[in-house]
Amino acid sequence: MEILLFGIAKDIVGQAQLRFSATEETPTSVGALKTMIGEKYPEFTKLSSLAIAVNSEYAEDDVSLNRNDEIAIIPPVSGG
Amino acid sequence: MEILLFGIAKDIVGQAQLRFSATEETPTSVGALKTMIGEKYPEFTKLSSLAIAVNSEYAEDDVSLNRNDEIAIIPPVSGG
Amino acid sequence: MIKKIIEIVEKIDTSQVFSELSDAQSGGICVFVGTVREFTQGEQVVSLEFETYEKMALKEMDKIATTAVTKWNLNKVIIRHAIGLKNVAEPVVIVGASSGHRDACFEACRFLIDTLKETVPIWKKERFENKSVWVSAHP
Amino acid sequence: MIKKIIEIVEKIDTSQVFSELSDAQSGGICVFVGTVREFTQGEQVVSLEFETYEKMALKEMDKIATTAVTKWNLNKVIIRHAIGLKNVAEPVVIVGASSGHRDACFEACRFLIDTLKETVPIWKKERFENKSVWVSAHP
Repeated sequence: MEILLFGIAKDIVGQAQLRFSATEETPTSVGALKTMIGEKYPEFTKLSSLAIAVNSEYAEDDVSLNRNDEIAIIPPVSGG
Repeated sequence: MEILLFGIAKDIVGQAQLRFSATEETPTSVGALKTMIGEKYPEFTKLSSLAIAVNSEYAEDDVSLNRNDEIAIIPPVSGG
Repeated sequence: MIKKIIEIVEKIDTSQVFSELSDAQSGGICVFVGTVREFTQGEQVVSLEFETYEKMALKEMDKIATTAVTKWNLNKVIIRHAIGLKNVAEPVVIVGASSGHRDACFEACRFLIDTLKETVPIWKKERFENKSVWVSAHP
Repeated sequence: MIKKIIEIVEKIDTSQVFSELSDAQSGGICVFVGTVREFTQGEQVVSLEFETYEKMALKEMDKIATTAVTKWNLNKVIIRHAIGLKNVAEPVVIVGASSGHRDACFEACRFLIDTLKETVPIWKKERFENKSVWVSAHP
Protein backbone atom coordinates (compact mmCIF):
# COMPACT_ATOMS: atom_id res chain seq x y z
CA MET A 1 0.00 0.00 0.00
CA GLU A 2 1.30 3.37 -1.06
CA ILE A 3 -0.01 6.72 0.16
CA LEU A 4 0.58 9.96 -1.77
CA LEU A 5 1.65 12.99 0.25
CA PHE A 6 1.26 16.65 -0.69
CA GLY A 7 2.03 20.06 0.73
CA ILE A 8 2.75 20.07 4.45
CA ALA A 9 2.05 16.30 4.64
CA LYS A 10 5.16 15.74 2.54
CA ASP A 11 7.17 17.95 4.90
CA ILE A 12 5.86 16.15 8.00
CA VAL A 13 6.73 12.70 6.70
CA GLY A 14 9.88 13.86 4.94
CA GLN A 15 9.11 12.17 1.65
CA ALA A 16 6.53 12.22 -1.15
CA GLN A 17 5.04 8.80 -0.42
CA LEU A 18 4.27 6.67 2.58
CA ARG A 19 4.79 2.98 1.88
CA PHE A 20 3.54 -0.05 3.75
CA SER A 21 5.51 -3.14 2.83
CA ALA A 22 3.64 -6.32 1.98
CA THR A 23 4.32 -7.73 5.42
CA GLU A 24 3.25 -4.64 7.38
CA GLU A 25 -0.23 -4.27 8.82
CA THR A 26 -2.17 -1.75 6.68
CA PRO A 27 -5.14 0.37 7.70
CA THR A 28 -8.45 -1.04 6.48
CA SER A 29 -10.46 2.18 6.51
CA VAL A 30 -9.99 5.91 6.04
CA GLY A 31 -10.61 6.43 9.76
CA ALA A 32 -8.00 3.83 10.69
CA LEU A 33 -5.47 5.45 8.36
CA LYS A 34 -6.05 8.85 9.99
CA THR A 35 -5.54 7.38 13.45
CA MET A 36 -2.41 5.55 12.36
CA ILE A 37 -0.68 8.55 10.77
CA GLY A 38 -1.69 10.78 13.69
CA GLU A 39 0.03 8.35 16.08
CA LYS A 40 3.12 7.88 13.92
CA TYR A 41 3.46 11.61 13.02
CA PRO A 42 1.82 13.73 15.75
CA GLU A 43 2.24 16.86 13.59
CA PHE A 44 -0.78 15.69 11.58
CA THR A 45 -3.01 16.18 14.62
CA LYS A 46 -2.06 19.88 14.74
CA LEU A 47 -3.35 20.67 11.25
CA SER A 48 -6.54 22.74 10.67
CA SER A 49 -8.08 19.74 8.93
CA LEU A 50 -7.07 16.41 7.47
CA ALA A 51 -8.79 14.62 4.63
CA ILE A 52 -8.10 11.39 2.77
CA ALA A 53 -8.72 10.80 -0.92
CA VAL A 54 -9.37 7.31 -2.24
CA ASN A 55 -9.01 6.92 -5.99
CA SER A 56 -8.85 10.71 -6.26
CA GLU A 57 -12.14 11.39 -4.47
CA TYR A 58 -12.63 12.71 -0.94
CA ALA A 59 -13.51 9.75 1.30
CA GLU A 60 -15.33 9.64 4.63
CA ASP A 61 -13.90 7.79 7.64
CA ASP A 62 -16.02 4.68 7.05
CA VAL A 63 -14.73 4.06 3.51
CA SER A 64 -12.65 0.87 3.41
CA LEU A 65 -9.20 0.74 1.87
CA ASN A 66 -7.84 -1.89 -0.50
CA ARG A 67 -4.23 -2.50 -1.45
CA ASN A 68 -4.86 -1.39 -5.04
CA ASP A 69 -6.57 1.90 -4.18
CA GLU A 70 -4.81 5.17 -4.93
CA ILE A 71 -4.75 6.79 -1.52
CA ALA A 72 -3.68 10.35 -0.75
CA ILE A 73 -3.41 12.49 2.36
CA ILE A 74 -5.02 15.88 1.76
CA PRO A 75 -3.86 18.53 4.24
CA PRO A 76 -5.77 21.86 4.31
CA VAL A 77 -6.02 23.08 0.72
CA SER A 78 -4.97 26.63 -0.16
CA GLY A 79 -5.35 27.11 -3.90
CA GLY A 80 -6.48 30.35 -5.52
CA MET B 1 -29.87 78.97 -26.94
CA GLU B 2 -28.94 75.57 -28.30
CA ILE B 3 -30.01 72.23 -26.91
CA LEU B 4 -28.15 69.00 -27.68
CA LEU B 5 -30.24 65.98 -28.55
CA PHE B 6 -29.26 62.31 -28.26
CA GLY B 7 -30.74 58.90 -28.90
CA ILE B 8 -34.50 58.89 -29.26
CA ALA B 9 -34.62 62.64 -28.53
CA LYS B 10 -32.85 63.23 -31.83
CA ASP B 11 -35.39 61.00 -33.61
CA ILE B 12 -38.35 62.81 -32.00
CA VAL B 13 -37.15 66.27 -32.99
CA GLY B 14 -35.72 65.10 -36.31
CA GLN B 15 -32.37 66.82 -35.85
CA ALA B 16 -29.32 66.75 -33.54
CA GLN B 17 -29.90 70.16 -31.97
CA LEU B 18 -32.82 72.30 -30.93
CA ARG B 19 -32.19 75.99 -31.53
CA PHE B 20 -33.96 79.04 -30.10
CA SER B 21 -33.24 82.13 -32.16
CA ALA B 22 -32.20 85.32 -30.37
CA THR B 23 -35.70 86.73 -30.69
CA GLU B 24 -37.54 83.63 -29.43
CA GLU B 25 -38.61 83.25 -25.84
CA THR B 26 -36.31 80.72 -24.12
CA PRO B 27 -37.02 78.57 -21.08
CA THR B 28 -35.50 80.02 -17.91
CA SER B 29 -35.33 76.77 -15.90
CA VAL B 30 -34.90 73.04 -16.41
CA GLY B 31 -38.53 72.52 -15.43
CA ALA B 32 -39.72 75.12 -17.94
CA LEU B 33 -37.64 73.49 -20.68
CA LYS B 34 -39.20 70.09 -19.95
CA THR B 35 -42.70 71.56 -20.13
CA MET B 36 -41.91 73.39 -23.35
CA ILE B 37 -40.50 70.39 -25.21
CA GLY B 38 -43.31 68.16 -23.93
CA GLU B 39 -45.84 70.57 -25.42
CA LYS B 40 -44.00 71.05 -28.70
CA TYR B 41 -43.11 67.33 -29.11
CA PRO B 42 -45.65 65.20 -27.22
CA GLU B 43 -43.55 62.08 -27.87
CA PHE B 44 -41.26 63.25 -25.03
CA THR B 45 -44.07 62.76 -22.51
CA LYS B 46 -44.28 59.08 -23.47
CA LEU B 47 -40.66 58.26 -22.52
CA SER B 48 -39.77 56.20 -19.41
CA SER B 49 -37.91 59.21 -18.05
CA LEU B 50 -36.57 62.54 -19.18
CA ALA B 51 -33.57 64.33 -17.75
CA ILE B 52 -31.81 67.55 -18.61
CA ALA B 53 -28.08 68.15 -18.33
CA VAL B 54 -26.72 71.64 -17.81
CA ASN B 55 -23.03 72.03 -18.54
CA SER B 56 -22.74 68.23 -18.73
CA GLU B 57 -24.22 67.54 -15.28
CA TYR B 58 -27.67 66.22 -14.46
CA ALA B 59 -29.83 69.19 -13.36
CA GLU B 60 -32.99 69.28 -11.24
CA ASP B 61 -36.10 71.14 -12.38
CA ASP B 62 -35.34 74.26 -10.32
CA VAL B 63 -31.94 74.90 -11.94
CA SER B 64 -32.04 78.07 -14.01
CA LEU B 65 -30.82 78.22 -17.60
CA ASN B 66 -28.60 80.84 -19.17
CA ARG B 67 -28.00 81.48 -22.85
CA ASN B 68 -24.38 80.35 -22.57
CA ASP B 69 -25.07 77.07 -20.80
CA GLU B 70 -24.48 73.81 -22.62
CA ILE B 71 -27.88 72.18 -22.36
CA ALA B 72 -28.74 68.60 -23.34
CA ILE B 73 -31.85 66.47 -23.32
CA ILE B 74 -31.09 63.07 -21.78
CA PRO B 75 -33.65 60.42 -22.69
CA PRO B 76 -33.54 57.08 -20.80
CA VAL B 77 -29.94 55.87 -20.89
CA SER B 78 -29.14 52.32 -22.00
CA GLY B 79 -25.39 51.85 -21.98
CA GLY B 80 -23.66 48.63 -21.03
CA MET C 1 0.88 55.17 -11.23
CA ILE C 2 -2.41 55.28 -13.10
CA LYS C 3 -5.22 54.32 -10.76
CA LYS C 4 -8.27 55.03 -12.91
CA ILE C 5 -8.77 54.35 -16.61
CA ILE C 6 -11.92 55.98 -18.00
CA GLU C 7 -12.44 55.78 -21.74
CA ILE C 8 -14.91 55.82 -24.58
CA VAL C 9 -13.48 54.01 -27.59
CA GLU C 10 -14.45 52.75 -31.03
CA LYS C 11 -13.41 49.19 -30.28
CA ILE C 12 -12.66 47.36 -27.03
CA ASP C 13 -9.52 45.24 -26.80
CA THR C 14 -10.17 42.78 -23.98
CA SER C 15 -6.69 41.24 -24.15
CA GLN C 16 -4.94 43.95 -22.12
CA VAL C 17 -7.35 44.49 -19.25
CA PHE C 18 -5.64 42.25 -16.68
CA SER C 19 -2.28 43.86 -17.41
CA GLU C 20 -3.92 47.26 -17.01
CA LEU C 21 -5.36 46.27 -13.62
CA SER C 22 -2.34 44.28 -12.42
CA ASP C 23 -0.87 45.56 -9.19
CA ALA C 24 1.58 44.34 -6.56
CA GLN C 25 -0.81 45.23 -3.72
CA SER C 26 -3.72 43.31 -5.24
CA GLY C 27 -4.66 39.71 -4.58
CA GLY C 28 -7.72 39.83 -6.82
CA ILE C 29 -8.92 41.34 -10.07
CA CYS C 30 -12.55 41.14 -11.17
CA VAL C 31 -13.63 42.14 -14.66
CA PHE C 32 -17.02 42.23 -16.34
CA VAL C 33 -17.48 42.43 -20.11
CA GLY C 34 -20.87 43.16 -21.64
CA THR C 35 -21.30 41.63 -25.08
CA VAL C 36 -23.93 41.71 -27.81
CA ARG C 37 -26.38 38.85 -27.33
CA GLU C 38 -27.90 37.34 -30.45
CA PHE C 39 -31.42 37.05 -29.09
CA THR C 40 -33.29 39.52 -26.90
CA GLN C 41 -36.74 38.44 -25.73
CA GLY C 42 -36.85 35.87 -28.50
CA GLU C 43 -36.03 38.29 -31.32
CA GLN C 44 -32.82 37.99 -33.34
CA VAL C 45 -30.57 41.03 -33.08
CA VAL C 46 -28.62 42.03 -36.20
CA SER C 47 -26.44 44.60 -34.42
CA LEU C 48 -26.41 47.23 -31.71
CA GLU C 49 -25.58 50.86 -32.22
CA PHE C 50 -24.28 52.99 -29.38
CA GLU C 51 -24.09 56.75 -29.20
CA THR C 52 -23.03 59.00 -26.35
CA TYR C 53 -22.86 62.50 -25.01
CA GLU C 54 -19.15 61.97 -24.60
CA LYS C 55 -18.14 64.88 -22.41
CA MET C 56 -20.86 64.12 -19.86
CA ALA C 57 -20.41 60.34 -20.13
CA LEU C 58 -16.72 60.60 -19.23
CA LYS C 59 -17.60 62.80 -16.24
CA GLU C 60 -20.23 60.34 -15.01
CA MET C 61 -17.91 57.36 -15.53
CA ASP C 62 -15.22 59.15 -13.56
CA LYS C 63 -17.66 59.80 -10.69
CA ILE C 64 -18.54 56.10 -10.57
CA ALA C 65 -14.88 55.07 -10.57
CA THR C 66 -14.00 57.56 -7.83
CA THR C 67 -16.88 56.42 -5.65
CA ALA C 68 -15.81 52.79 -6.06
CA VAL C 69 -12.14 53.47 -5.33
CA THR C 70 -13.08 55.19 -2.08
CA LYS C 71 -15.76 52.77 -0.97
CA TRP C 72 -13.82 49.55 -1.63
CA ASN C 73 -10.27 50.85 -1.29
CA LEU C 74 -9.43 49.70 -4.82
CA ASN C 75 -5.92 49.71 -6.17
CA LYS C 76 -6.96 50.16 -9.79
CA VAL C 77 -10.20 50.58 -11.66
CA ILE C 78 -11.20 50.64 -15.31
CA ILE C 79 -14.39 51.69 -17.11
CA ARG C 80 -14.27 51.55 -20.90
CA HIS C 81 -17.27 51.76 -23.18
CA ALA C 82 -17.47 51.30 -26.92
CA ILE C 83 -19.64 53.35 -29.27
CA GLY C 84 -20.73 52.82 -32.86
CA LEU C 85 -22.02 49.66 -34.50
CA LYS C 86 -21.40 46.36 -32.67
CA ASN C 87 -22.11 42.87 -33.95
CA VAL C 88 -23.20 39.74 -32.09
CA ALA C 89 -20.64 38.57 -29.47
CA GLU C 90 -18.59 41.79 -29.69
CA PRO C 91 -17.68 43.49 -26.39
CA VAL C 92 -19.47 46.78 -25.78
CA VAL C 93 -18.33 47.61 -22.26
CA ILE C 94 -15.58 46.47 -19.91
CA VAL C 95 -15.37 47.36 -16.22
CA GLY C 96 -12.93 46.02 -13.67
CA ALA C 97 -11.25 46.53 -10.33
CA SER C 98 -8.23 45.22 -8.46
CA SER C 99 -8.02 45.07 -4.69
CA GLY C 100 -6.21 43.40 -1.82
CA HIS C 101 -8.90 40.77 -1.32
CA ARG C 102 -11.59 39.38 -3.58
CA ASP C 103 -14.71 40.60 -1.78
CA ALA C 104 -13.86 44.19 -2.64
CA CYS C 105 -13.16 43.69 -6.35
CA PHE C 106 -16.29 41.55 -6.89
CA GLU C 107 -18.56 44.06 -5.16
CA ALA C 108 -16.90 47.03 -6.85
CA CYS C 109 -17.13 45.44 -10.29
CA ARG C 110 -20.84 44.82 -9.86
CA PHE C 111 -21.34 48.40 -8.67
CA LEU C 112 -19.43 49.76 -11.68
CA ILE C 113 -21.61 48.07 -14.30
CA ASP C 114 -24.91 48.56 -12.42
CA THR C 115 -24.29 52.27 -11.90
CA LEU C 116 -22.98 52.80 -15.42
CA LYS C 117 -26.26 51.42 -16.78
CA GLU C 118 -28.23 53.81 -14.57
CA THR C 119 -26.43 57.12 -15.00
CA VAL C 120 -23.99 57.28 -17.92
CA PRO C 121 -25.42 59.06 -20.99
CA ILE C 122 -24.97 56.31 -23.54
CA TRP C 123 -27.81 55.09 -25.72
CA LYS C 124 -28.23 51.74 -27.40
CA LYS C 125 -30.33 51.04 -30.46
CA GLU C 126 -31.16 47.41 -31.15
CA ARG C 127 -31.33 46.67 -34.87
CA PHE C 128 -33.54 43.73 -35.81
CA GLU C 129 -34.30 42.43 -39.29
CA ASN C 130 -37.29 44.72 -39.80
CA LYS C 131 -37.07 47.44 -37.17
CA SER C 132 -34.79 49.21 -34.74
CA VAL C 133 -35.53 50.23 -31.17
CA TRP C 134 -33.90 52.61 -28.66
CA VAL C 135 -33.54 50.36 -25.61
CA SER C 136 -35.38 51.42 -22.42
CA ALA C 137 -36.83 54.52 -24.06
CA HIS C 138 -40.42 53.54 -23.38
CA PRO C 139 -41.98 52.01 -20.25
CA MET D 1 -18.62 23.86 -28.99
CA ILE D 2 -16.43 23.71 -25.90
CA LYS D 3 -18.50 24.66 -22.88
CA LYS D 4 -16.05 23.94 -20.04
CA ILE D 5 -12.33 24.63 -19.92
CA ILE D 6 -10.63 22.98 -16.93
CA GLU D 7 -6.85 23.19 -16.77
CA ILE D 8 -3.79 23.15 -14.59
CA VAL D 9 -0.94 24.98 -16.29
CA GLU D 10 2.57 26.25 -15.66
CA LYS D 11 1.74 29.82 -16.59
CA ILE D 12 -1.58 31.65 -17.02
CA ASP D 13 -2.12 33.77 -20.12
CA THR D 14 -4.88 36.22 -19.20
CA SER D 15 -5.06 37.76 -22.66
CA GLN D 16 -7.22 35.04 -24.23
CA VAL D 17 -9.85 34.49 -21.56
CA PHE D 18 -12.57 36.73 -22.99
CA SER D 19 -12.17 35.13 -26.42
CA GLU D 20 -12.41 31.73 -24.75
CA LEU D 21 -15.65 32.71 -22.99
CA SER D 22 -17.14 34.70 -25.87
CA ASP D 23 -20.49 33.43 -27.02
CA ALA D 24 -23.36 34.64 -29.21
CA GLN D 25 -25.95 33.73 -26.55
CA SER D 26 -24.15 35.64 -23.78
CA GLY D 27 -24.72 39.23 -22.78
CA GLY D 28 -22.19 39.13 -19.95
CA ILE D 29 -18.83 37.61 -19.09
CA CYS D 30 -17.41 37.80 -15.57
CA VAL D 31 -13.81 36.80 -14.84
CA PHE D 32 -11.81 36.72 -11.62
CA VAL D 33 -8.02 36.53 -11.54
CA GLY D 34 -6.16 35.78 -8.32
CA THR D 35 -2.70 37.34 -8.23
CA VAL D 36 0.28 37.26 -5.88
CA ARG D 37 0.01 40.11 -3.37
CA GLU D 38 3.28 41.64 -2.18
CA PHE D 39 2.27 41.92 1.48
CA THR D 40 0.30 39.45 3.54
CA GLN D 41 -0.54 40.51 7.08
CA GLY D 42 2.23 43.09 6.90
CA GLU D 43 4.95 40.68 5.82
CA GLN D 44 6.64 40.98 2.44
CA VAL D 45 6.17 37.94 0.21
CA VAL D 46 9.06 36.94 -2.03
CA SER D 47 7.11 34.39 -4.03
CA LEU D 48 4.41 31.76 -3.81
CA GLU D 49 4.84 28.12 -4.68
CA PHE D 50 1.89 25.98 -5.72
CA GLU D 51 1.69 22.24 -5.90
CA THR D 52 -1.23 19.97 -6.69
CA TYR D 53 -2.57 16.46 -6.74
CA GLU D 54 -3.34 16.98 -10.39
CA LYS D 55 -5.62 14.08 -11.19
CA MET D 56 -7.89 14.84 -8.24
CA ALA D 57 -7.68 18.62 -8.69
CA LEU D 58 -8.94 18.36 -12.28
CA LYS D 59 -11.82 16.16 -11.11
CA GLU D 60 -12.79 18.61 -8.37
CA MET D 61 -12.50 21.58 -10.72
CA ASP D 62 -14.71 19.80 -13.21
CA LYS D 63 -17.34 19.15 -10.52
CA ILE D 64 -17.37 22.85 -9.61
CA ALA D 65 -17.74 23.88 -13.25
CA THR D 66 -20.54 21.39 -13.87
CA THR D 67 -22.42 22.52 -10.78
CA ALA D 68 -22.12 26.15 -11.87
CA VAL D 69 -23.22 25.48 -15.46
CA THR D 70 -26.35 23.73 -14.19
CA LYS D 71 -27.20 26.16 -11.41
CA TRP D 72 -26.74 29.37 -13.41
CA ASN D 73 -27.44 28.08 -16.93
CA LEU D 74 -24.01 29.24 -18.10
CA ASN D 75 -23.00 29.24 -21.73
CA LYS D 76 -19.29 28.80 -21.04
CA VAL D 77 -17.11 28.38 -18.00
CA ILE D 78 -13.38 28.32 -17.35
CA ILE D 79 -11.28 27.27 -14.36
CA ARG D 80 -7.53 27.40 -14.86
CA HIS D 81 -4.96 27.21 -12.07
CA ALA D 82 -1.22 27.67 -12.26
CA ILE D 83 1.33 25.63 -10.32
CA GLY D 84 5.01 26.17 -9.59
CA LEU D 85 6.75 29.33 -8.43
CA LYS D 86 4.87 32.62 -8.88
CA ASN D 87 6.21 36.11 -8.29
CA VAL D 88 4.46 39.24 -7.02
CA ALA D 89 1.61 40.41 -9.31
CA GLU D 90 1.63 37.19 -11.36
CA PRO D 91 -1.73 35.49 -11.97
CA VAL D 92 -2.19 32.18 -10.14
CA VAL D 93 -5.79 31.36 -10.94
CA ILE D 94 -8.39 32.48 -13.43
CA VAL D 95 -12.08 31.59 -13.29
CA GLY D 96 -14.86 32.93 -15.46
CA ALA D 97 -18.34 32.43 -16.80
CA SER D 98 -20.50 33.74 -19.62
CA SER D 99 -24.28 33.87 -19.46
CA GLY D 100 -27.31 35.55 -20.98
CA HIS D 101 -27.56 38.17 -18.25
CA ARG D 102 -25.05 39.56 -15.79
CA ASP D 103 -26.54 38.33 -12.50
CA ALA D 104 -25.75 34.74 -13.45
CA CYS D 105 -22.14 35.25 -14.51
CA PHE D 106 -21.29 37.38 -11.44
CA GLU D 107 -22.80 34.86 -9.02
CA ALA D 108 -21.26 31.91 -10.83
CA CYS D 109 -17.81 33.51 -10.95
CA ARG D 110 -17.89 34.12 -7.21
CA PHE D 111 -19.00 30.53 -6.61
CA LEU D 112 -16.20 29.17 -8.81
CA ILE D 113 -13.39 30.86 -6.88
CA ASP D 114 -14.94 30.37 -3.43
CA THR D 115 -15.50 26.66 -4.00
CA LEU D 116 -12.12 26.14 -5.64
CA LYS D 117 -10.48 27.52 -2.52
CA GLU D 118 -12.45 25.11 -0.34
CA THR D 119 -12.20 21.82 -2.18
CA VAL D 120 -9.54 21.65 -4.90
CA PRO D 121 -6.33 19.89 -3.79
CA ILE D 122 -3.85 22.64 -4.49
CA TRP D 123 -1.40 23.87 -1.85
CA LYS D 124 0.30 27.22 -1.59
CA LYS D 125 3.55 27.91 0.21
CA GLU D 126 4.31 31.55 0.98
CA ARG D 127 8.02 32.30 0.79
CA PHE D 128 9.15 35.23 2.91
CA GLU D 129 12.69 36.56 3.32
CA ASN D 130 13.48 34.26 6.24
CA LYS D 131 10.87 31.54 6.28
CA SER D 132 8.24 29.75 4.23
CA VAL D 133 4.76 28.71 5.32
CA TRP D 134 2.11 26.35 3.93
CA VAL D 135 -0.97 28.58 3.88
CA SER D 136 -3.98 27.54 6.02
CA ALA D 137 -2.19 24.41 7.28
CA HIS D 138 -2.53 25.40 10.92
CA PRO D 139 -5.46 26.96 12.79
